[in-house]
Amino acid sequence: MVMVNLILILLVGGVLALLSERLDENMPRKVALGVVVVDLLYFLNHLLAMPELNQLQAPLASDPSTWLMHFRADWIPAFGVSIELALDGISMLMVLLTLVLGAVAVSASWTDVTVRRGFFEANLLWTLAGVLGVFMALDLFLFFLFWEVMLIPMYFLIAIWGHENRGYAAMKFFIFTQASGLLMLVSILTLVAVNHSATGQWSFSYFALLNTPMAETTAHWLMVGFFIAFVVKLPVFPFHTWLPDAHTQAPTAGSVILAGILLKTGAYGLIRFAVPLFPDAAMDFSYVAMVLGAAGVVYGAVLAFAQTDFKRLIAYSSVSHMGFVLLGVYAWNELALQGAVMQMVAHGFSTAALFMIAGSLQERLHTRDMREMGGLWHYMPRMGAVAMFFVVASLGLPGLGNFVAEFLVLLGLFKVDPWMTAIAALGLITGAAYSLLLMQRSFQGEPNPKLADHGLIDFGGREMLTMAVMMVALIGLGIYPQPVLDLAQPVLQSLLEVTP
Amino acid sequence: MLEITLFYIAATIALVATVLAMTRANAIHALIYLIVSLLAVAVIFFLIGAPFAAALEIVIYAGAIMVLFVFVIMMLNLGEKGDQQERHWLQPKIWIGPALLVTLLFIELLYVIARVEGPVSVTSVSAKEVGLSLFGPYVLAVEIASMLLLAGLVGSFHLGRRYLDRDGIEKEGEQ
Amino acid sequence: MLELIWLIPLIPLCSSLLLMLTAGRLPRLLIGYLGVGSVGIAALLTLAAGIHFMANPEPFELTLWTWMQVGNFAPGVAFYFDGLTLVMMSVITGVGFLIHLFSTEFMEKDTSYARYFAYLNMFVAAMLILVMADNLLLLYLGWEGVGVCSYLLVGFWYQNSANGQSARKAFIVTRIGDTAMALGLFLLFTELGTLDIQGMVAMANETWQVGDSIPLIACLLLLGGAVGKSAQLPLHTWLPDAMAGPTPVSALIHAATMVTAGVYLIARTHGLFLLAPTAMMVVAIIGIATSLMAAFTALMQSDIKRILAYSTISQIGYMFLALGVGAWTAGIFHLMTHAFFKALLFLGSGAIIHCLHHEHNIFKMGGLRRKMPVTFWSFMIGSAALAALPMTSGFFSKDQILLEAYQLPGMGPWLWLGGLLGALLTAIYSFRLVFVVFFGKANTEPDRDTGWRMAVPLTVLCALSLIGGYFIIPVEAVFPAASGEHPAHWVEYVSISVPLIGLLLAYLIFHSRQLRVDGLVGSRVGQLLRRFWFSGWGIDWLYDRLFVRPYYELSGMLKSEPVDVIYGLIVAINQTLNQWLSEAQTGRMRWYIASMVFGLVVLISLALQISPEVL
Amino acid sequence: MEGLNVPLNHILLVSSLLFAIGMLGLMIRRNIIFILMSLEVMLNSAALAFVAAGAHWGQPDGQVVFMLILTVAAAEVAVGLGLVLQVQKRFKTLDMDHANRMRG
Repeated sequence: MVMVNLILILLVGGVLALLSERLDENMPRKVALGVVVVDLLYFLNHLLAMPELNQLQAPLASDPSTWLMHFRADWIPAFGVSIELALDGISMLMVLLTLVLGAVAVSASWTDVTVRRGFFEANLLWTLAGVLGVFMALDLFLFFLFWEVMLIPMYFLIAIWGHENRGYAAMKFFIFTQASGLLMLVSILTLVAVNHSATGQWSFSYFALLNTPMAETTAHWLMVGFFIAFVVKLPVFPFHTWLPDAHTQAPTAGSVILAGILLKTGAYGLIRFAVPLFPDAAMDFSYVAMVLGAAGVVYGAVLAFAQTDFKRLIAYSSVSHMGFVLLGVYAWNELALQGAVMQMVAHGFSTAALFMIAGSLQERLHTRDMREMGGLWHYMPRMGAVAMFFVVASLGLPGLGNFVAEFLVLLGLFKVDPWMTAIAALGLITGAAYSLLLMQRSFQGEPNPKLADHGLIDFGGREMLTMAVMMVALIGLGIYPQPVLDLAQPVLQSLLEVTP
Repeated sequence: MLEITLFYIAATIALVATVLAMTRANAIHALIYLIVSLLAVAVIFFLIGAPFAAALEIVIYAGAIMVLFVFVIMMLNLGEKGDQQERHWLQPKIWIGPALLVTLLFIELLYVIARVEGPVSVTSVSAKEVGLSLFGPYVLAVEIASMLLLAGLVGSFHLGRRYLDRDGIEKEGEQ
Repeated sequence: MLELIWLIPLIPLCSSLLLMLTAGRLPRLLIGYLGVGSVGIAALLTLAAGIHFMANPEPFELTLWTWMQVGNFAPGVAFYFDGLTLVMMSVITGVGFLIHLFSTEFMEKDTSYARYFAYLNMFVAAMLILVMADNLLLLYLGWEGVGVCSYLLVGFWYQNSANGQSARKAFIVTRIGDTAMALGLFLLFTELGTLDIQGMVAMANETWQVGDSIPLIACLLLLGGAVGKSAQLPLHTWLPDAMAGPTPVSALIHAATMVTAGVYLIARTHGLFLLAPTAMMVVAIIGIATSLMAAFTALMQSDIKRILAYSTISQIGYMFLALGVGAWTAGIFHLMTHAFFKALLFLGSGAIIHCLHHEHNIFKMGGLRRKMPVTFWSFMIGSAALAALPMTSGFFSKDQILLEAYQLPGMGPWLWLGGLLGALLTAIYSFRLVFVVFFGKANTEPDRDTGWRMAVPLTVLCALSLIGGYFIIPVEAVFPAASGEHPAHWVEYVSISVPLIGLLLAYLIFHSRQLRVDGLVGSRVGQLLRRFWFSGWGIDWLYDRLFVRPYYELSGMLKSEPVDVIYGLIVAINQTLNQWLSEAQTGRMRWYIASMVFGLVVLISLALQISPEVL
Repeated sequence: MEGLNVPLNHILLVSSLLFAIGMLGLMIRRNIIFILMSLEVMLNSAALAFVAAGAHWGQPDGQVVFMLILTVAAAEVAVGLGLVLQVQKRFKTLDMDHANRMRG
């Protein structure tokens, strides 16, 4: 029931935020922040009360009670649809990440939203609710429902509060995700039908659908359906083209949520569904997936280098970083998978922070074009230092979370395919190239005298606090990642046993 | 034998009258031809043993419905200008395409009809029988028809009233 | 006592964090005390640890915590302390302290005083972690950490885009090497199952035979990292540009410590390199080739810092040569002495630049001998040591390298000859610098002489450069013992005399002008060679054409997102279809009816075709 | 009264000819009044076919459907003529080609 409450708090909170605009137009953001923080505290409170957290056991696919939490209630019994939510180490990490970044996102949009604030915060909270649902749902029907729930408010966020080209970006985002979601729906329905013909029972439950016996070709096609849905979200070359547009045009909070959390649902889906449901097919497919991952790493980095738009550069860097996640998942050994999980968390923080900086710059300069920036460090040293921190984090400086992630992925991948590792490692070099270029073009170089007219204000207390949270998180992950690794380890262990 | 001859005469009249109705420029002329055509069809109904249908055809179709048309045409007050406009629209080149399509459809219908054999029944079907089956197996259809008529009533009232309120009456008032 | 060595990197790190968090709000004096004092305490602690270690020279390991544990991959945040570590730590903290002290005067007018010391302290911390690391992953952390600090410090004066350009070049070029090194780490872990240096080397010796291909590949990958960091061929191009940073930074990072990290890495993993003689040979050849290339280039430069930068590249080439021929101790010894005299030279040049309003061109200087006596003597002693004149510290270390190179069977004498040529050139270019800058007629007036905060470090470093050769570094337990044989005496005499000849030549050409080389230089071949050497053998130009421009072009070409073209095509097809279909929506009822009739015709025809019996 | 021996397919032939003429009228006329008339012709032809078929089998169903068609025609004409008035008011013409707001 805790899990249902987590989602309900956000859904109801969204309605409250919407209504609170009538009281006072500054009210919605306070309500939204309060709701997210309450949700986070509520979750933490339950986690701390859980005795199992000290000695995690591997969550077995055959026995839901071995999971940290499990909830099940009938919904449409005739078709075997139920409200089934469950939590294991990885989903717990993702839920925590979602709630923390949710609070960050509300803070990020504290001042830059001026119209229809109530509806804005409501959409933000509903997206978060959808994401939480995706991370916890273990009924495939419910999972698909949440998959759509997180999409539609996000569409509104981009389409209503986005920047100059928002209509195009929002529509592109919507069509890509929707079309790929359709493929997943077809796969889910077929899988359920196959399971029905094998067992004679209708069930959408993850636990029932694991180990569904099916023909090899069927498994391949169904796996591809899931795979495409998830890699479009991830996104992976060549399905990534929605991302630069959506990220660039979205309002700051939208970008933070998109890059920080929504992309991770794709990775989570791969780990949770695409591979375990079709282990043999996925393993046959792994080489293709790894080639796509490595291509994405390099391609994203090269394109990021060419960009002049601050946000677009970060967006392409996300493509590059998510390539590592795909490599990690399909290398499918403990090192690489731990790396992938780590990358999901660390990238969530580093990119969210960079998008926040981009948003702050846009708010102050009314442009994202780096050709019109330069020397901003001179005017805003605090922001410059913070930007420098996250830039070196994103280029994988050891001692910060992203390094641990990328190193583990590549180390695990090396066992599987050294040459692929060498290609993916090019991403480290090209990553340095675009990251430093970002820094050079915006914060370094000759101060542009025109900029001084904008009355540039450096980061204040609220912004520094938000940034500090993420900086501490990244340093923590970089120096002592063990808690995260320990949380994910039992899950990965039981997942690894699924495959031959 | 007389009846068969009568049938063919009625059929010929119906067809010719319909063709004329379709090609007139003046709406009232066309309407008169249409009434002729309907009366001819009523004759056919009578001849093939459906006297009740024939009666309804004359009373409702040729009577009530056509009178509606007359009223509306009167209300619109088309006049000579409308006739010229119609003649202008009825140029032969417009006919070619539709005629081809209709011919095709007609040939196909012929192909289907050609396989139907046998004469129509010698016994006529009385109004009583029709009434029995209307309020027997078809009672639901009757209900639906009544709903349809109600909808038509409301709809035509709604559409017509506004016309009279804002346009018709005011204009007449001004005049 | 040794349990506390973790404090040594922690103190500068804390000082750095403190300086960053206060963001320059502290008074300048306090900033200075913090920046210099933290490194000073680290130096004292190192000294204490050294004394302790000398009394009981046993390698010491200290694990603070397990960094991450995934399966059998469990690198710790762990330190390893032995003679080699001690030498490196002494150089870093000792020379580092002097340079910090020097900086307080050099940077006193700079607005970003606190930022400077924050970066510099961070660098010291990272470098200490690098040399103290027990496993290659932690070493990699220090390795990248110093890289970032170097980036930050080279681009310290960020308002000039050229500095940013140099900083990025430095970082990216070294990153290429680092990536190779990371691949080496992956290979070693995959094959041996551990990254702990000692355990790994022991395991490697059990697993592999001398001459196996896997250790060769692993060594070459590690060498990639070393070459990048130590600015050796082919990844040396970043170092001359890195001189854009403040001069004390050049002294600390780009002369004394960071650039020798590659040497340290190879020395640290020498157990691995011994398994791959081919890799050792590659190291030696890279060393000698770099050494000569850089020496020729240094001969042509006119920017005082670029001369010293190429000289650094050249001297590190000697260290690589030493490592390649198995003269481990000599290599590390040269590392140490080089740190002394090169820091001295850089600080000296810093003093000149400081007092001459940021003038870099040596031909605009001259006659500074009387006006800046401390600097003059520093330069004299530093150049003497650099040129390896007898009895200076450079003499002992370089002589050792050349002798051991001579003894290498096969290639040995050739390497020795190359080394000799390099030594000759070194003597010429270093005294060219001295004669041009300090003798002759004065072209500019210094507005002041050095203050005590500059003079003290210079004096101390002078002393170290002179007597450093008599130090005995405690590394005999770390490296396998040298053969102990001595080559024929004439070899030694030649080695001693070559730098003297170089000094004489420099005197004749650049001071007394008795030896006229104008004709030689003025000839067409001479001009060509001059330009070729001046540009650093055109390597920058080559890389620009081979890598940089194609990369820019590639990314420029891809910028418009070619993948989107495919999706654009799908969209275009849909839009065209949409247009066609909406053409059909004419809004004319007759058209709609006609199309309905058409559809009816088609449907009936189909029905007749498919199942005539139904109709 | 005695029925007669008209072949069924002759009646159907008449019916389909009427239908074809009605449809032709539908396609060539622009005036909405004529369009409605054409529709009446078509409905009537269909009714004829139903009645003929009912007579063929001697069943009342044909006439029942005829009555249903009648109601449809009545409702359609009522609403249709109401629309005619509206079209006349809004577009000042009865030409349906002018009422093309549904153009795609």
